[in-house]
Amino acid sequence: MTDPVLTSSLLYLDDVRVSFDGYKALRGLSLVLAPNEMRAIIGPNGAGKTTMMDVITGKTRPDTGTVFFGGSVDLTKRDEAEIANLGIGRKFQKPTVFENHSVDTNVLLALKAPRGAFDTLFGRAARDRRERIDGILRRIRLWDHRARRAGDLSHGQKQWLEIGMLLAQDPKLLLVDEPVAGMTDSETATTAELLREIARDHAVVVVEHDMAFVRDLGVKVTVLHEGAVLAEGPLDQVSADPRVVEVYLGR
Amino acid sequence: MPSTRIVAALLALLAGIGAGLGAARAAPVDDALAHFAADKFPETDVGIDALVASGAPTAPAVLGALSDGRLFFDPGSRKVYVVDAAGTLDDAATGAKAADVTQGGLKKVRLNNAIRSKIAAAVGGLDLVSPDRTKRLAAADTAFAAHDAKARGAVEAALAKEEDPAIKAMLVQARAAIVAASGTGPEAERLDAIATLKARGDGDALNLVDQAGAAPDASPAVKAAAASAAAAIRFTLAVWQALQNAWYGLSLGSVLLLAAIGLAITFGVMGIINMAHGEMVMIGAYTTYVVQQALASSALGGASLLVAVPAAFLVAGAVGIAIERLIIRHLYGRPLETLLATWGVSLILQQLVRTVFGADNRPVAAPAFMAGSFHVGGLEITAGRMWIVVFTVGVFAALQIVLRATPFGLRMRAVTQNRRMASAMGISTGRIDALAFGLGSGIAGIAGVALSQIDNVSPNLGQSYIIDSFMVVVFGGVGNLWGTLVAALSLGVADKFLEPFAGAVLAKIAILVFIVLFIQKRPRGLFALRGRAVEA
Amino acid sequence: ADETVKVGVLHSLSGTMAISETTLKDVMLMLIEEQNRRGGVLGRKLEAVVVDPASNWPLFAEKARELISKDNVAACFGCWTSVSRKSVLPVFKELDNILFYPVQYEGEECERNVFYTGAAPNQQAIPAVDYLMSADGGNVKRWVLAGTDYVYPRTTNKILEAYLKLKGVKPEDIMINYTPFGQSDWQTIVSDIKKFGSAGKKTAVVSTINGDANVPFYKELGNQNIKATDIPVVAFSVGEEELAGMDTKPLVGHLTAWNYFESIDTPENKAFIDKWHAFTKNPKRTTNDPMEAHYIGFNAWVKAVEKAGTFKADPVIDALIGVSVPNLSGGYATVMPNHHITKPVYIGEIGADGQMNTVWQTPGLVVAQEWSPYLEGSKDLIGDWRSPMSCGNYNVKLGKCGGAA
Amino acid sequence: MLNVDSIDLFYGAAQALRKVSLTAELGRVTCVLGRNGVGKSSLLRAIVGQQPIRGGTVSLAGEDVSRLPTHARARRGIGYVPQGREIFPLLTVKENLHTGFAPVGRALRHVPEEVFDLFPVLKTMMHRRGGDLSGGQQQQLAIGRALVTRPKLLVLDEPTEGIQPSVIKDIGRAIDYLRGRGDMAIVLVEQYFEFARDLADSFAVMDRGAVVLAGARADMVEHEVRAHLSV
Amino acid sequence: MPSQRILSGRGLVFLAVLVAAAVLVPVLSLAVPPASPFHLSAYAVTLVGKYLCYALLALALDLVWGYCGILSLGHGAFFALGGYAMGMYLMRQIGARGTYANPNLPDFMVFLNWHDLPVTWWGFSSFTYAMAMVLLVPGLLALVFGYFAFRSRVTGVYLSIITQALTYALLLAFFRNEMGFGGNNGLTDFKDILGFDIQSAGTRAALFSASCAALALGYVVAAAVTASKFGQVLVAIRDAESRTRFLGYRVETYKAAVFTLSAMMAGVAGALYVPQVGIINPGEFAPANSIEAVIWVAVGGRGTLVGAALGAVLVNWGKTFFTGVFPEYWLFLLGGLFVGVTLFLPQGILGLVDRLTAPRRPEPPAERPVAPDEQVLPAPVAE
Ligand SMILES: Nc1ncnc2c1ncn2[C@@H]1O[C@H](COP(=O)(O)OP(=O)(O)OP(=O)(O)O)[C@@H](O)[C@H]1O
Ligand SMILES: Nc1ncnc2c1ncn2[C@@H]1O[C@H](COP(=O)(O)OP(=O)(O)OP(=O)(O)O)[C@@H](O)[C@H]1O
Ligand SMILES: NC(N)=O
Ligand SMILES: [Mg+2]
Ligand SMILES: [Mg+2]
Repeated sequence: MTDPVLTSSLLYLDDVRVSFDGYKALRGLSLVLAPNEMRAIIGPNGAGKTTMMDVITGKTRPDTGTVFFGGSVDLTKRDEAEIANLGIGRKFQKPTVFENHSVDTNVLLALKAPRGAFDTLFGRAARDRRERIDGILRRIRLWDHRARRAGDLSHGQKQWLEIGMLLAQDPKLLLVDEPVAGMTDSETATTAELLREIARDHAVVVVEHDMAFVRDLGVKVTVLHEGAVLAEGPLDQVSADPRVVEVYLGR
Repeated sequence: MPSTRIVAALLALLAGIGAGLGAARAAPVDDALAHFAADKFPETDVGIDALVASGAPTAPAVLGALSDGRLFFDPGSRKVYVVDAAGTLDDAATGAKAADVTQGGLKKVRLNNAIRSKIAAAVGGLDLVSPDRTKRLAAADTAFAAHDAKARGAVEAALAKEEDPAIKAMLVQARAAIVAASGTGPEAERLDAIATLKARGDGDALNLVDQAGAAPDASPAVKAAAASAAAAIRFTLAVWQALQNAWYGLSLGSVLLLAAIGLAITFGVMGIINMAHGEMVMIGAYTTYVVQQALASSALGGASLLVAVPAAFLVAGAVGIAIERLIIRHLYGRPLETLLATWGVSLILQQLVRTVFGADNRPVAAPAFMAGSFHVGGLEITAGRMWIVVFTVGVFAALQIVLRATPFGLRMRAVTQNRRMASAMGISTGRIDALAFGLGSGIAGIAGVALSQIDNVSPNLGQSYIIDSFMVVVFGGVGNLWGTLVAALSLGVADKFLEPFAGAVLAKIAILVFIVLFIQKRPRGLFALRGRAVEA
Repeated sequence: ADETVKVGVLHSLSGTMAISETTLKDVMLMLIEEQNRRGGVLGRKLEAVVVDPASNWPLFAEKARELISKDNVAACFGCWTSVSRKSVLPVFKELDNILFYPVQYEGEECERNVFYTGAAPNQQAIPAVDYLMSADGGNVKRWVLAGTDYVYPRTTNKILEAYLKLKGVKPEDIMINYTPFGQSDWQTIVSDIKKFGSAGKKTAVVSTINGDANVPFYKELGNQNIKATDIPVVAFSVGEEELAGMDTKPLVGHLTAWNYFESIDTPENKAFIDKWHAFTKNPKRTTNDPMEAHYIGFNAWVKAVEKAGTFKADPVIDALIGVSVPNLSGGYATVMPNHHITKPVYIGEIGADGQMNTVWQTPGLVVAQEWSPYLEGSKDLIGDWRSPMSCGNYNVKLGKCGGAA
Repeated sequence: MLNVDSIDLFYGAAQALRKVSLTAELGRVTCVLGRNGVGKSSLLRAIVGQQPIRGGTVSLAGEDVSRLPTHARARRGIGYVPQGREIFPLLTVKENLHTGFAPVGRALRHVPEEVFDLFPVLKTMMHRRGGDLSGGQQQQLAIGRALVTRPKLLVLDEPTEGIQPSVIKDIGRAIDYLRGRGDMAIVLVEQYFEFARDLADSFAVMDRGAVVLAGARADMVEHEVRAHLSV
Repeated sequence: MPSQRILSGRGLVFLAVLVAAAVLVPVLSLAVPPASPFHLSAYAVTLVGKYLCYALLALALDLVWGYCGILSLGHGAFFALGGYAMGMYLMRQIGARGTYANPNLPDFMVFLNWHDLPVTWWGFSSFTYAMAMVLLVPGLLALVFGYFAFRSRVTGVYLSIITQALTYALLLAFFRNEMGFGGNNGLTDFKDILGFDIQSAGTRAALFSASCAALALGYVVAAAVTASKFGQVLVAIRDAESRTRFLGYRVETYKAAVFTLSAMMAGVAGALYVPQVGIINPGEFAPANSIEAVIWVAVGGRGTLVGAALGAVLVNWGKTFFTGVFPEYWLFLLGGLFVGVTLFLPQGILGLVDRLTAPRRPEPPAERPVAPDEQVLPAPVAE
């Protein structure tokens, strides 16, 4: 690994291709993310944004291409649990929580702690754990709902819970798929602030269609289209790109 | 059938071809018949010889009656009578009507397999020159199988007269068989026989060739010819055997498919762990029985199986709909509890059938078109199995059409994938559920019609198929009808290729182990649906 | 009036064995009802206690215990499969009660608390083979021993194999095949039999195939055109009851070996059949061999109770030995010291009407060999429950009784 | 067209709707706004019949449909685009659209052209399984599917969620077009204030299971509404 | 919330009942004279002892099914294997007291003309060895089988069906005399255990108490496991397996661990069952037995542990009662019971108890959300 780009990057995707029964979802996607960088990803529906996250988190194996984490770890050779333990956390586009667990148990399960069967069977609860959980619950405004079954939450509340779980995981790299879908404008602003704060010492990849939110984030934007990068740069620059307007923003 | 045979034999007798039979015409028939009245097998045996030797015109009729169990005797007077097809009594000696005798006081002349074989041989010799083509062919075949040296004269005489090429070929083979089996005769004749048998190329031919080669005075040339012929036949046989196994596998597979196909709907598509599936099959089988009983004496008797198909579909389907409306309906969204409830239903249905019909098996007769077997080259195909294969293909195709090409099929799939949303699309989920469960049950009922032909019609019928059915549906990939098809056929074929050397029990164990291992490789079955749509 | 005396009926009414065993429950009810009409036993009425062990072997043991210790039955009539008998055996020994076991079995057992009213191998299997080897039976030279994969067929075939070899049959002329319970696809096996039988020597099949698997087996024989004149099949587990559930046309001429046929023409049998039809209100219900065994066992028990003057198990067990009661084929069945009974052996041909026509029978009664002389482990054993020996497995070589604790 | 009158709705013992009333008229768009978890989706579920109500009535064109099952309401002309899309995952796009044939007469059993005009991407994906589509594509399919039933009342639950900006504009235009046709009443639940404001003829803001603010478009004062939407 | 108390009030009641039974039953059966109405017959003691073994099996099953969503349709196999290990020990105890008086071979081997004890039987004269096998054989089988299956991500019905295939294959294998485990007849006619007459009232009472103890211990272990964070991960796996993976939990390890634990519990249940019923044979491997065990759990209340045990006892008691009292109609009653429970007691008997004891609790939602493992048809889940 002598490639300087590779070794200095936190996440390195090169020429990743994925196809499903002949349908090409990713066609040579390349992306480099520096440590502690926040990146916004936009692009038309079906561009391959979620698929990209699937590739990074081990859910989907690319047909070809390289995916490296932290400069040397080949993610295509690892499974989901290993990748998660490397420090990659994810919020799913459709909120996915443990429906039969209470809200706070959901957070507890996500909390950074040893994941081994032995650890969870015999491990002792750390003293500060309760506080961490409570802090997160307040932050995502589900404190009042902490004892409820997660399955009974409304759609938006589940979105928040997922964000809370991601915070609890405290990963090195956060992959956030459409965090503000279904949120009100003020919630959206709060979320942007939250992500900016996290980005101070974490790397973050955010996928969103809400341009106001992306603008709030104030970071470099990558535009995907048909499984490859179409444009990259500050939001103002890419939104001025006529190709981006044509396929994505519309007139 | 017997009567035509007798006519043929009679004609042969009258033509005086029965190899010396004519000369002894004056011998006392009564003496011969008296042996039959002794009620002892050795006596009967003697009687047959005596009767044939007597050359009596009634002999064929008497022998026919004997082999059909229609020959009676009066223990007192020791007179022997033939009961003809119409049930009237004829005096066996004269063939005249015996008006003054009634069957009540008579005893049947008993038979055993040795006697049956003897009669067959006696009557068969006569059939070699029957004017009836099929009869001659059968007789030639019998002569081949018996390869009795004593019959050589008759075979050669028939060969001289025969014009039909097929029968002629068969007679040539019969003569070859006699030569090969006897292990005597000139070398050229023996070599000729070996060549004929090699061309025939079946298991019987192999035995005979081996016998020819092993004859004590066989020349080196004969030995070599026999050895090479045997090798050639063995190869042919091995090829046919493989094909035969494939056919057995296919036919077992189609039974598995038929049993599983209804489950592919109630379980595969609807997601109900339907433990009562086997009982729907059983209900279909009992429907077949009832239909057959009801039609036994009517004009439709012969077609009862054809009537049973729709009847079984309706009966099992109706039971299915009733179960769905009364029980399953309350369990959507709780699929595992369907296991519990349908298990209960299965117990109830089994006991219900046991209470109504009794615990023992019910007889279901095979219609004529499903009886017996025929050969295709070295393959033996039994008619019943063949029709089941055909039937299965038909049911499968019909179901595919219903599911893929009708609004009902689409709605059914929509309902089972997302009940609430389907309802919001204006689909009456209750009706679709009931009909779908009814369809699955109805098809299980149809399977019961076919299974009544090869298995016990008993309250336990369903139990013996339920595990295999689940295995097939899951192995093929839940929710995929083609998967069910391929799974059933491949499990059937695999089983039948393993069975000859592993035995039935080990073959079955091997198949189960194979399924366990296979699922490790493909955790969602053979034809797993893939992609985001099915991710869990 | 005195209290009634209870008699246990321990036959499966559900599950796989219900097919065979339900009838035996019915016949017991008939026999008990009839006995009561005659005034009962020792002046007391009998009462049948029917339970359903549901073809579940441990449940047999539980139900046996229930009958004996909860219902206080004086004796039990029950079981069909050997495993069910093995399962209840410890219970009968522990609680010292009597079991009448009415089905042909593999032998190799001789217990004080059990009376074996079915056939031992030498009362069914061996004579059947003898018949087939005879000129009458077709001078069979080649043998297929086909059975369901469990202990009765396996042991019986072991005995037969030893016996055949003793008679000079070469190992290559014996083919042994086992199939699972409920085997329904017989295509391969039947075609193998056909092939085995086409080697030029007269071949017969000795079938120890169990209940359910028989229907598809015979159907396949018919389909593949194997006629009884070509390769006869002699079966030990196919009776009138099983045949009633089959289309018998393709089976005509195949053989069965039993100690009783419904077709046997004796006044006793006729009376029995009439009673049976009246009791079941079904003029078509068939009778079969295990039913006769219960008939004999029950009458022997009644007689022994009367002889002992008590219903207590121990005296009745002792009294049973030597008791002779009529069987249904015009002779007598005697309870021997080995707790088995004497039996005539019949070979019958299956007729189109589902009845057996006797083609051969043993000249006299056959005494059971509970310990097979053809098996190494048992050839030195005898059972005799008379005192002073009082032992089910006396080793004549060692001069002592095995297993006594 | 639609008249929701003072309904109550419970999940177990928890009350999700309190005396909620709402009306929607042909050719007009009624917007429902509110923060997460205030009961917007519950209200729509009550309208389409997926969740039973305790009190009050739901009537459609004057007929009380409160006790009718969901499919019967669909036959009376309610088309529903649920939150979370609820695509039939194993049916193809085409089959998903065809499920909308159930409540319409034989003559109408074809997919109206406007569906493909609005969402051309569907045309290229006709034979792919609905569950394989991307989130936004599924959302488009869900709307198209509802239109196949030729609804008189179209109920949309956050239809812009996860949709790219250009298509949001298309959806806005589509709703505008449908309104313009005048044969359809539209109820739209939306978080996205601008989008709602641009489309609404009338609006209702919900909080904690009750309608706290309602009126015509003219009464829709941004800061008042936003006050209810912020945390 | 996390780290709940291990024993709920209900659990304590359950344990108390078991302890009381373990003490009282021996007293009532041994010290109270048979004439007394309080006397317990050997029949009753053994019968209830058998139910307790079933209860332990149900408990083991509930642990994997109720908490981790592994619907095993082959748990009877582990039960039977434990039973065989015990049966083999008991057979060896017979020694030369068998029918053929052969000191080296069990009877069934003698009459099949075997000469040497198969390797599989070595060591079974030792009680310790046999007890180790009771745990190891089912445990090892479950570990190997489970590890491979879970690693390959076999889930839902696919897993259920291969567990069924497993027990079915074992059934057929054990039927074969060649296997050397007594074929269809299995192992029976035991004489004594640890030197005590297996049929004596004292031994019976002791076995009963041992069953109580095993059930109690099994319950405490299962309750501790489910109350730990491990238990919460299990539930998470049950409800959203792939989501759990994305949080970094090695799902296959968790599943294999709990499956193995459960199999060992089932093995112990089988080992205690055999001396009480007096026979072990391949019938115990019958798939229907395993399905029935699932049904006990469902009847009692899935995911409640106590309910599973209760369900096992109740259904089996019903079976005993019905087969004795209504031999011709008991299947109607039992079948009706199963249907009735599903329709009217959706959370099982314990659900009913909950409803009756806590009437003010909110009603359960009409349609319980379907956990993904229950989804026979794979459900679409997030991108
Ligand atoms: N498992 C799969 N099987 C088949 N097609 C798939 C699969 N996963 C993704 N696709 C296809 O790949 C393309 C990219 O999907 P993806 O979900 O990555 O898009 P996206 O950029 O996240 O879109 P959106 O903004 O709508 O969420 C889509 O056309 C989708 O249908
Ligand atoms: N199935 C359910 N069982 C129990 N409670 C539920 C259920 N669905 C929703 N709730 C609760 O009812 C309340 C209203 O939920 P609803 O889904 O209607 O909110 P919403 O306004 O649509 O929110 P969002 O903007 O997040 O979609 C919430 O508190 C939610 O937690
Ligand atoms: N003893 C028998 N037939 O199993
Ligand atoms: Mg996406
Ligand atoms: Mg909502």
